[in-house]
Amino acid sequence: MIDFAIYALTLVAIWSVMAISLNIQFGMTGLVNFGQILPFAIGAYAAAIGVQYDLPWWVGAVAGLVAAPIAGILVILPAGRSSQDYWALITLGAGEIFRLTMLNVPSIAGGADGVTVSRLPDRTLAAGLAVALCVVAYAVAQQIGNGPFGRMLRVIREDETLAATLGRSPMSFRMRVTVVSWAMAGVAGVLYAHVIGYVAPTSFLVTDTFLVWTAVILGGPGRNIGVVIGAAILILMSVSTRFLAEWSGLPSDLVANLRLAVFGLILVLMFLFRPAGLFPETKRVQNVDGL
Amino acid sequence: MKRNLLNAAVFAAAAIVAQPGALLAADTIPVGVIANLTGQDVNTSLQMARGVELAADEINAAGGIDGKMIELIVEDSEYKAQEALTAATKLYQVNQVPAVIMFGGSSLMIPVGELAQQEGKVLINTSSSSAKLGDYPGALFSILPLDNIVGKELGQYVYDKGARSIATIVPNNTFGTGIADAAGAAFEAAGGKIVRKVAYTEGQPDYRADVQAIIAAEPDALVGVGYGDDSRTVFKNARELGFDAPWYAAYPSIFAVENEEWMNGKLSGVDNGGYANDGGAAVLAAYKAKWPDEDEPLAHIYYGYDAMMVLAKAIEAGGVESAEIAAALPSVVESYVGATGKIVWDDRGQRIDPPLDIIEYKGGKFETVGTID
Amino acid sequence: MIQVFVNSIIYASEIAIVAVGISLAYSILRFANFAHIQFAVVGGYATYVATELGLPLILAVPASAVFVGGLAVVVDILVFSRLRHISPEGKMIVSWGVALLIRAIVASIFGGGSIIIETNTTPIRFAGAIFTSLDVIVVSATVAFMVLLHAFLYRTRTGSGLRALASNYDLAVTRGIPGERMIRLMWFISGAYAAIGGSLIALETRLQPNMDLIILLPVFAAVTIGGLSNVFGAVLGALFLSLAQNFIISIDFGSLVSDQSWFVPSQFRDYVAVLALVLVLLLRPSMTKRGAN
Amino acid sequence: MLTVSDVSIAFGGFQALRGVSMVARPGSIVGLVGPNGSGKSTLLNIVSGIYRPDAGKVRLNDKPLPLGRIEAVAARGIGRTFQVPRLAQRLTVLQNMLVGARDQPGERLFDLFLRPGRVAAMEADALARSVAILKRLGLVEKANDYAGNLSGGQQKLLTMGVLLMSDPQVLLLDEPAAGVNPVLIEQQVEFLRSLRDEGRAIVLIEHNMEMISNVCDVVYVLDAGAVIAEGTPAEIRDNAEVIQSYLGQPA
Repeated sequence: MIDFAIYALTLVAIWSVMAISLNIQFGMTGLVNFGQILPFAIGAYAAAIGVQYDLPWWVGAVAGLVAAPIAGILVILPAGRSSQDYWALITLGAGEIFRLTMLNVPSIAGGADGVTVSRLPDRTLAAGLAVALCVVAYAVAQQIGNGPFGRMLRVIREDETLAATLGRSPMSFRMRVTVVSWAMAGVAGVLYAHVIGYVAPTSFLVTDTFLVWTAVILGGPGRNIGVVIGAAILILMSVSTRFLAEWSGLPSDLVANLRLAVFGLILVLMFLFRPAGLFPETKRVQNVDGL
Repeated sequence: MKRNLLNAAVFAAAAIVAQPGALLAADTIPVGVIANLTGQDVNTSLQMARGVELAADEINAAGGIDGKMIELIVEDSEYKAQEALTAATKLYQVNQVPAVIMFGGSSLMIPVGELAQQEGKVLINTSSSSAKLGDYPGALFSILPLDNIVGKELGQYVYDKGARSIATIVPNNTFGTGIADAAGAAFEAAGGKIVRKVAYTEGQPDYRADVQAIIAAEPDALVGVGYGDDSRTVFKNARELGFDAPWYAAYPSIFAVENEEWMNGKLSGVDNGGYANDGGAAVLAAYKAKWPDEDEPLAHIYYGYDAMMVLAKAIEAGGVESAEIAAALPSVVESYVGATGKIVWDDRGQRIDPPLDIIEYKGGKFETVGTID
Repeated sequence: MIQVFVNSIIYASEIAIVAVGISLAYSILRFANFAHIQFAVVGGYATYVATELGLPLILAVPASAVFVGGLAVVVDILVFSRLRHISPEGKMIVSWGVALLIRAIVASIFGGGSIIIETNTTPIRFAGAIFTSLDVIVVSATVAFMVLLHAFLYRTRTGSGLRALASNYDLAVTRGIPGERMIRLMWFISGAYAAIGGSLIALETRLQPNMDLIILLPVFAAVTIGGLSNVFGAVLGALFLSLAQNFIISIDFGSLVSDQSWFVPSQFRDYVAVLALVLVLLLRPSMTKRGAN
Repeated sequence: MLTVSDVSIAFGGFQALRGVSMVARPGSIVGLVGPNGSGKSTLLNIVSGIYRPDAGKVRLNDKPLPLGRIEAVAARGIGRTFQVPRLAQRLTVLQNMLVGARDQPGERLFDLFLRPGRVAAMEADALARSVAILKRLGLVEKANDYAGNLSGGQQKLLTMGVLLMSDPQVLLLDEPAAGVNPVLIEQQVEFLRSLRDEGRAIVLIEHNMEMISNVCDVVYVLDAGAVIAEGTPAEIRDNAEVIQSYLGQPA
């Protein structure tokens, strides 16, 4: 049981990093990225391709860390000035282009079959690394969110023309946010590849992006701890439905479908009744007495 | 549809009546099954799981193994590596199963095989034919044989049947392209010509353009392999577009035939022998008794059945611990003749030299019309 | 070459009829509705159920259209009508939630496996092209429904009311057009057309709960090429996309450079759809600039 | 000195401005008046960089402004407010003020992570300036309220406060008094005068003629995209034609 718990913790930590990275983009900046699985997939494939060429693991890791934000810049440079619903479809398309390439060009990384990646031998080590990454991502997101940088991100989220009339380039902030958050997701992807030990296109579907979105909407856009809790709830719900299926005797395919239904319901109900999430963004109160 | 709803209702009722927690009593032997119950290729996967179920029923009806009943725990992989690992971790660590029988492509089988090896557990593969599966000796055993022999025999067979030009159509994965390459090479070596090669990505809504291209190339025959929903869709497109050249296949029995009448007498090929033997016939009979309203089953029930059977025999001979099972498996397999014929393993637990039969689709089912030595 | 055109017209017909519903909703409510694709899938399943109950296709498809039209209205009442004020991207996320919910319900009822609706078709060879009698029905049905929609939008008072709402919602409402009632009507039409399109696709291909993920990108690409809020632009978009997709896989690139023939594998059609979607969105400065002030 | 010379712009077929010229000197307040649709806001939008004109130039201290690039124009020291106040509604009053400060090291990732000392020092300084300005505006009690919760008039005051944080040479104010209660208008007028006395140039769009007469040094009258009159408030008031045609409208 404890081994399973450790494994579940690993998944929670990795998907929390994804939720944090989306939170910096959407929760703080208002960037509607429907292709957040792209940097994750790039990180995972960087790790996988590194292993294919017998390179040490850290080469793949560095490649993932570098390639993911570069991809982010490539996507945002032409599309950064689009309105947010356009940007949503563009990022969705970008993620699919990458996945289709990996699926249809087997010479890169095995096509539909995918490729093996050296698997972290020790479950506890994997969990430790994932939690460590999550802590780092959280610290970075907190530092960004609580400082003047995050303050300006929120201005851009509320009204980008206002930010521009104050002499700030919204594009520059969006670019920097994209670099930081895609790097985060890229590293999460590298770690994911080494935890799962295998990389294949079926792990990077549009639906996986929306898992992250559900976590952010559930937890509270703009609140780092909120989205981590959101991710934890979803992943734990996901793994625990296996026990529910066994305990209730319901066929596991039915339970799997009901779980998806719950995810859909969460998105809808949160928007209808609690749009700020379970843990809404807090008001930052500063003491002005004596000034 | 009705079945699914009904199942759900019955299960829900049973869940209320039954005592939860009593599922894993001490006098049972838990065995894990991982299949993709959601996601792609669901039908095929369910067939494999049913094969396992039939074997477990048979064993339990005969009094179990040393008086202990087999208790199957079925988990969904969603056809995703992460979920397959979650399922396997749960089965091995929480349910403490010594062995798991699994359906899935190499993207799922290999990570779970790696996990099984690290944990000292047993995994029996019923569906993946990647050469890499041999990298986990003592942990991963395959009931499904490797491809190249079948492909080679198929190429020769097609030439012998009189075809001089062929088109190939296979799914774009190692299994599909492996067969196409082996069959194509043998066919060309015999003096034939390949006029069009198609390797399609699985899960497309239709293969109309591919089939049209094949028709336009006017081959004497079509050579391919396929399974599940995709094969059914290819047949549908071919039928609707009026393609009527003969169809030669590796493992024709794993195809999901779309229209019995149209397919009648048109499809033949090289397959693992055995389904036509007594063991296979008995499994088929048991299947029809248990699921009388269903269509003809796919060959995957035989692989699922054999996987459960050899596992049970290994438990009987060795013991319920994973290491005991792994040690006993190679020797029990030697004397086992199952629904898929005689099983021969190389020293890594991978199936080789499967019995090869020539089978034809006639009157709604496959008939064995010859064997290959 | 004729074959390429024939295939393009068939595929465009399947996509277009789904795409017009998205354009219709976008033109009035200004958001891209992911759930619309799921309406098409539900339509396919509803037609399947109706045929299983013994209805002939000529009745099964309209029954499915009415059912899904009603479903779209119910979804609007329960969800979208309460969220009229939120941002377009917020509505997009919600519509994904709705799509996920509907997909899970469909999969729970019908199982994850695929279903093929039995049809009697005969192959037709015409001027070197091969197609089926079903294809003829699909294309004719699409043309008929497009003509019907055009007549409704441009020849009836209700239709011109809808168009007025699309061009300037607030102005139309102040001139006495009942906005909310018309939106309900729009949802019904949009859902019904999705169901017809989904049924045609199901007849031509197969039914599976995750069919939405397969048709999502081509449909959105067609809508985007057509200009998002332009209903009949979506039809042209579907035709354009379909032609591009079918040409790319029909050209023997191999023979251009060597004597080996080599074709782009048919799955690369998906690329054409995604690339078209992305490029069109990037290259529409006039539309992307909106909201600057 | 802000110099607008011969600026024209059309939207579609509509000629919004035709050859408009205007000068705003440091330490002076320029009023822009005219009926709705006469091009006042369009002129402000051009000067603040939102639109690039089809013809004509805008210079600040004899150097051309990078028109069409809002942030670059703003960085040159041109600040503006909008008819509908633009604020980050879900940030507090104080945070909106802090956002106005220029060149914050805390907005650079490098400094944010590696030079926390510099960031903190700048923050402390900006905080002190914010509080001082909020006191001048009478908004200090609201410092920790959400900006979205202020009244319309208070929001207009706050937008001016935010502008001041960036210490602009030129302020472009779009109807600062519209919808504001008389007590706050009085406060605004005082405030505008003090800003002028600090040597800033102010361009003001206003329908409230009393306020125009009170604070403006020069008034331009626009109609149908062209300047039809300019002069001191007194000269404009005496121009019967202007009164007849345009200023008779309800303010």
